[in-house]
Amino acid sequence: MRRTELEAVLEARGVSKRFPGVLALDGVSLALRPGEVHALVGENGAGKSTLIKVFTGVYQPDGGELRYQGGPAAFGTPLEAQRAGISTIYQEVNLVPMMSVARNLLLGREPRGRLGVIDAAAMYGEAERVLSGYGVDTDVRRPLRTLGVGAQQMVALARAVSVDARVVIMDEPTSSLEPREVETLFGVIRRLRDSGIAVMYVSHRLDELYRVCDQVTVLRDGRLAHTGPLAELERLRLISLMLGRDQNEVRTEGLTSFSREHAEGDERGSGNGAPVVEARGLTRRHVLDGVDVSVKPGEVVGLGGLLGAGRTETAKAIVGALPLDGGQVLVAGAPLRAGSTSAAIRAGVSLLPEDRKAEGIIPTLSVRENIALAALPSMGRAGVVSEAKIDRIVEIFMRRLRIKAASPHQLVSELSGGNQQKVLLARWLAVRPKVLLLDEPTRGIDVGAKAEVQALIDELAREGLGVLLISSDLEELVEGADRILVLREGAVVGELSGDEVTEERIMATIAEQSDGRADA
Amino acid sequence: MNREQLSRTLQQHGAVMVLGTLVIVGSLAFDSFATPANAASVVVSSSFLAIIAIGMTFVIISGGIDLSVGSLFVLGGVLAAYGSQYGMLVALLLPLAVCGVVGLLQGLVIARTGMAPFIVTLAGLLGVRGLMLAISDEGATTYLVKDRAFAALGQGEILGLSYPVYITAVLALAAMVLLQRTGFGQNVYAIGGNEQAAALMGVPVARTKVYVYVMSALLAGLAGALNAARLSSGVTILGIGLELDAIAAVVIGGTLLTGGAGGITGSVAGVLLLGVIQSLINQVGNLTSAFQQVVSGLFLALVVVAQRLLSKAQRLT
Amino acid sequence: AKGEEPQSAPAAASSAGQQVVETPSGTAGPTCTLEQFGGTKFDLKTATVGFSQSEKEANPFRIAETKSIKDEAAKLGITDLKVTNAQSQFSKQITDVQQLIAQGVKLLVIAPLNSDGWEPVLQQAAAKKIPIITVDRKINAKACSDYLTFIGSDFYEQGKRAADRMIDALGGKGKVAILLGAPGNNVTTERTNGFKDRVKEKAPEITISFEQTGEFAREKGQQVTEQLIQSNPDINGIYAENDEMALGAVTALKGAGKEPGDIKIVSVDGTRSAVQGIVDGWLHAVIESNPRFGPLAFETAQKFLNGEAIPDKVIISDRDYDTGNAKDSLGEAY
Amino acid sequence: MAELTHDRGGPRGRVAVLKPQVFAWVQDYGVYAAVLALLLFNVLFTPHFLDASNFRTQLVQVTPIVIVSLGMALVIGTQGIDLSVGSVMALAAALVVLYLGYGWLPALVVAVIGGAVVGAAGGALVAYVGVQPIVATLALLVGVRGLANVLVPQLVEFRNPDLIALGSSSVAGIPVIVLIAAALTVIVLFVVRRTTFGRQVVAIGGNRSASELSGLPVRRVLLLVYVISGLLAALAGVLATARLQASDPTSLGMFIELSAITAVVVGGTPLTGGRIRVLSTVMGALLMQLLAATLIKHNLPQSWTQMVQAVIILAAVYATRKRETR
Ligand SMILES: Nc1ncnc2c1ncn2[C@@H]1O[C@H](COP(=O)(O)OP(=O)(O)OP(=O)(O)O)[C@@H](O)[C@H]1O
Ligand SMILES: Nc1ncnc2c1ncn2[C@@H]1O[C@H](COP(=O)(O)OP(=O)(O)OP(=O)(O)O)[C@@H](O)[C@H]1O
Ligand SMILES: [Mg+2]
Ligand SMILES: [Mg+2]
Repeated sequence: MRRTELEAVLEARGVSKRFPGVLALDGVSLALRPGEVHALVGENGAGKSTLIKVFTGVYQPDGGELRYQGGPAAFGTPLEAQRAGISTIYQEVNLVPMMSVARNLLLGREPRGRLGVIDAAAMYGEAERVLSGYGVDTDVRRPLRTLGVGAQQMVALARAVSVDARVVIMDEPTSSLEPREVETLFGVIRRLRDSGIAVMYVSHRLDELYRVCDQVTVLRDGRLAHTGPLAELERLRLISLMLGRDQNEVRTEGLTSFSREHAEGDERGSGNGAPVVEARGLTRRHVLDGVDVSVKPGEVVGLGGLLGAGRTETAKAIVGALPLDGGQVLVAGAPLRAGSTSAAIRAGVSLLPEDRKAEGIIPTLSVRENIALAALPSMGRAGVVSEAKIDRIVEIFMRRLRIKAASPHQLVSELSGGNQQKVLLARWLAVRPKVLLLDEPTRGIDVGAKAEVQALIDELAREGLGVLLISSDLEELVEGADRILVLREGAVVGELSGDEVTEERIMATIAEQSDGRADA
Repeated sequence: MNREQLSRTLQQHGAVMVLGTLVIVGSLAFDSFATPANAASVVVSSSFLAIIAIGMTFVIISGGIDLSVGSLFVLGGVLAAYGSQYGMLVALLLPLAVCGVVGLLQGLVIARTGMAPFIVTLAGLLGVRGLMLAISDEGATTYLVKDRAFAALGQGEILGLSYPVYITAVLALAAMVLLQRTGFGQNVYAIGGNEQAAALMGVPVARTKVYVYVMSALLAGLAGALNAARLSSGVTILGIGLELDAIAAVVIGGTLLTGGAGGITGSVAGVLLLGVIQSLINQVGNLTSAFQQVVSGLFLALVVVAQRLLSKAQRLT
Repeated sequence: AKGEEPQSAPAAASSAGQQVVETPSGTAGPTCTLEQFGGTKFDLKTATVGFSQSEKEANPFRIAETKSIKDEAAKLGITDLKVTNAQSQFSKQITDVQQLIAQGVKLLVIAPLNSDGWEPVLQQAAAKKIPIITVDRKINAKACSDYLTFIGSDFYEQGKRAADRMIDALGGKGKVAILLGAPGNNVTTERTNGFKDRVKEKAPEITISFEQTGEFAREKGQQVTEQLIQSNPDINGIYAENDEMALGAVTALKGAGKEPGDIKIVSVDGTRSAVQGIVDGWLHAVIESNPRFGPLAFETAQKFLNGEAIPDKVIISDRDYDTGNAKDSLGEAY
Repeated sequence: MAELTHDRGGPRGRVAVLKPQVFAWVQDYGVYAAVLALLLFNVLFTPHFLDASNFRTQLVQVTPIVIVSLGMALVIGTQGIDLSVGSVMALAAALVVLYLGYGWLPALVVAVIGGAVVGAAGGALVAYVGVQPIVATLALLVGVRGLANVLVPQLVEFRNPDLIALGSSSVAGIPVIVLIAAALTVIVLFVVRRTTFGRQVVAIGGNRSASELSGLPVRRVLLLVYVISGLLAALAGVLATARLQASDPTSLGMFIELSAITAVVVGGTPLTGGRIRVLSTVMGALLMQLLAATLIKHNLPQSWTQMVQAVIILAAVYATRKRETR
């Protein structure tokens, strides 16, 4: 029996959802069958997350019908959906940062001891056992927030999958995972599929889709653009469906982002000139161990390494957002005042943070205010801002980065994740930095936007901007960076440049260094 | 790792440590401070605030705040004294029922409309005091507790400590278990830590909030009733500013006002801290009322800063 | 700092404004002796004595009251006087007194914030046989067993006397507004009831058309009066339950362009500013409530320790001020 | 807007589009509507309400609350709260009479500096030590009132004609203190809308760590916000003192922090920070003032007054609430 003939376990029929100013979903239908892995793709803001939230009772649809296990369904709250057997990992890591790892993992189904009271010892044991199955080895008593984003994502994953579920929905689960963790995840997904569970999978990483998914649904501007078996759809066609553009157009524009010639380094200033920023011996107990980094004008330096290797910490240390035990940062030869982000920004060093929600956007402000935020001091005179100047900057960057918003005055929290990321990029470009530290700049960004962002990085580098690029996407790192530093446990364990910059070499450097312990 | 655990304990028990220091300093400085009688008076008079602080701890951990407790405290006392003419049971149940309903209303409004707890319970503070004035003839009528059994609940003693102290201890223990070892407690932490995430993780957010406010109101009413039993009357001028004392105690105890972290031990220590500060000021004996206020303000600031520095020490590892 | 030059007011003579007992002691009502009380004699000079004040020493009444107690103790050579202040929080006052007991006081002088709710304190004091003298407000309990005696004014009586003055001023008819004290306070209740009962009894043609709380504070009295005269321009008299509110009312009347005497104001307390208000013509009369309890309290205590019989309540005779005597009495007002 | 003009879905469709807009309108301008409703009620049922003197009374009485609320709105915009404002008013009242011998202007300057110092103390505790605003300012609430009472232990009447004139004179029929409050409102409005500082305040309230990473001088801004709140509260204290013609540190400004917070919240500024609505805050203060006046004028007993206030606060905030939780 072919899968498609099985009756759908979860189904949307002509579902619509309107937000003030946007029709986020417009008559979308989608059927999810037991034992299939169903990809849901589309550009940023296409409505993927919205559709998922409609399925799981976060939003109520304005029109259309939901069906679950053959009957009509309407979940008033996520709890109802979860009780009914729909388990979800949402796009933004949605756990409780201050609670311990174990309590997050087992919230709602903690092991009980006598008198129905939670058995703490059993809970910690259970949590350790479950998490080690996902390759997370950590003290489960510590607050979740002390873990890196990737580890948090694995906890969320473990939490969702370990519930008895008929449907598992994953909204961009891999965006913050390392290759090794992605493998673990795929193993889990295959296990789920084989036991007859329906999996819905959202990702902007197309390779992944082809590796695990059977079916695909493409959304474009809130409408259904295509649905069918994935294998029958070649990559280029898929992309053109997502972007709503002609295949040929897509082909000529190309998918990759970084123009090849820079990798050879003839146009960029790699190798010559004095470093614009130079960090020496950055040290912080338990986190960084004497990291040296330098970036020259027009150079893109990549930082590679596994989860928790200290890449984010390195970047934060350079802009003074992390108190240090030792080390020094020099900009154009002059030492930066320690611990002052504003001094770093004034000197021309800016960081695009990894955690968009917690450290990036100001949710209560509009797109416009968010873009202008860092550049405010230069946007007026005597502390009075010039609205006209702001308008001009905002205009330029909204156009240049193709930020999709109803208007500059829309709240940034209402934008899709990808567009929020572009807003942040715009904020940093507006201060005209000499060096830009990008921590996972393309996480959660659709192919189109990703290409745009990458092209932009490229262009900026060519104009003489120094870039420190942190990315878990090895392909991006390899194509984007002129030189790559590999970190492990807070120390630089290798440097690759020129021809050495390949995915294999990075993997090898990480592996060769950690071999001794990785398998122990 | 060891260091980390040590400093984590330090932070969690910062209030306990400051309390210990203060008691030692007090005993060295004043002869009549560390006497059993004085200790008993501090403990007994703190017990009513402690009961309120327990409820407040739940509310604050859940990310909310409850300003109505002072008014509920006085309402509970007036109702208990009024009810005591019909016997012990009514004296206890009447305040609990009325305060419970107030808590339920506040909880429902907060949970269902998403209005800020601060403002909803501020309205509660006003409304409940109005209600209390309405049933006591604008505060002119003080009902007396006639029922001996009920009065004994507030006045009876074991080992020199009156019953309310033991009741408080039992409530504190129960609250600790509830907070640390039950699903409800976990839900309270979860919605305080990240309400959206908690909702997505399947925590019944609205219901948990309602419970929390009902609990806080019930405990405030209970404290009021016990106090009425102790005073043998439903005094109508009580409880003004009590909510701030309770909040201060909870926050000094290490519970974050932003929600998501904290505990009962700290709150109880915070209440005792306030009591000890007051007692120390009384020991000095001849400060003018204005100076007393300056000193307690300074003390409060010092304690909060000390507590804060202890908790910062943990962050650094 | 440099403030304004102080107003030239006649300095109070040291013996001026002493309290006078109304009912000559020992005639009416039950009495109490050391033997009946069950206590033992001690020397007042060397004993620890506790005084529990209810409100901050921030208004003339409380300042004068605390000062009088402290001064008299110093005069008598009582070295160990412990003073606490409940800052208007009743629970704190209970704790304060308990802690005074814990500190081993032999005699307690209490200015209670509230009449009810003293059960725990009375029990502890009774167990240790500590005599309690309550001043200015009563405690609702049994004299001689729960506490020794009460020294103070009769607030109900004050209300009645204020009513008499108001009736005089208005000639028995008109519209009167009351500025109430803090809600829930015995003083408020009794001064209100005394006033209303008397008006009902003697001048049924006076209507009380407005009563709002001014919380015993000047600013509140001013604000309420501003609202009042704006929406009730036909009001003839204002009864303020303390001087502060009356003075606030005066400021409001001035601001509204009224002349002295347009609206008759009667108030209770007898502070110097209020008496000056009479001199200036803004206030009609002030009923005194004398706060100088020190001499009478310690005298009573000494008599008690000497074995004399003490009456269950010592009501002091309060005077009143009006246009006739205000100017001359300014020095005696507190 | 665009949808309205393009709507061809007949009446039902129009209603569906209109409804959210009505909600949005109520959210933004609910306070104004409530003030209007209350005015209407009074015009109909309160004698002598339309007299000019009545409006003057209401405006004069609301002035201190408005001024304090302006500072409070800034503080709340940073996700903070300032409980010390009432005590700062008392301190200002004390300082102003202590220094009145030098003339009213120097005395006013000293008082306002005193307020700024208290604000700086609170701001330093919040910004540099990291104490939670509610407790930091609670300690000040207790201590500063005590300090005010130490300085001036009892109510002091003064005769300085200039200071009295400040409290009671009018220009073109409008009381001077009302003009001052109006001017301050305009200034704060300008600061919030048009200055870098104003933007930084809301940004910090919206997301503190993002603001830090964006190079904002977070601590300095926080400190300054509390200083401004202290300054404004002190100024309110001086004006209230001038009006009372006496310095009363014991009871001046008691519980005004709650009135100010209520005004801010009723005006639609969320306690979670990240947003400041200046004019609505003033409206919120006016609403509460009108409400209190209405209840007094109709001679309701205290019990009723408090219960009605509770209901009105709830109703007003319900109308202006944002549909998000927290
Ligand atoms: N709460 C909201 N209020 C208003 N508009 C919203 C809201 N949530 C989403 N939208 C809008 O709905 C559209 C769909 O957003 P959605 O988050 O579903 O996109 P997505 O496909 O998940 O994008 P991404 O790949 O970037 O995550 C976007 O235009 C977004 O701006
Ligand atoms: N398994 C773990 N055990 C202990 N600490 C961990 C672990 N995982 C992450 N951390 C924490 O993460 C910090 C380093 O993470 P950081 O975010 O700098 O790494 P990263 O290389 O940027 O990884 P990511 O891919 O998550 O961005 C460490 O200091 C440590 O506190
Ligand atoms: Mg999405
Ligand atoms: Mg990282």
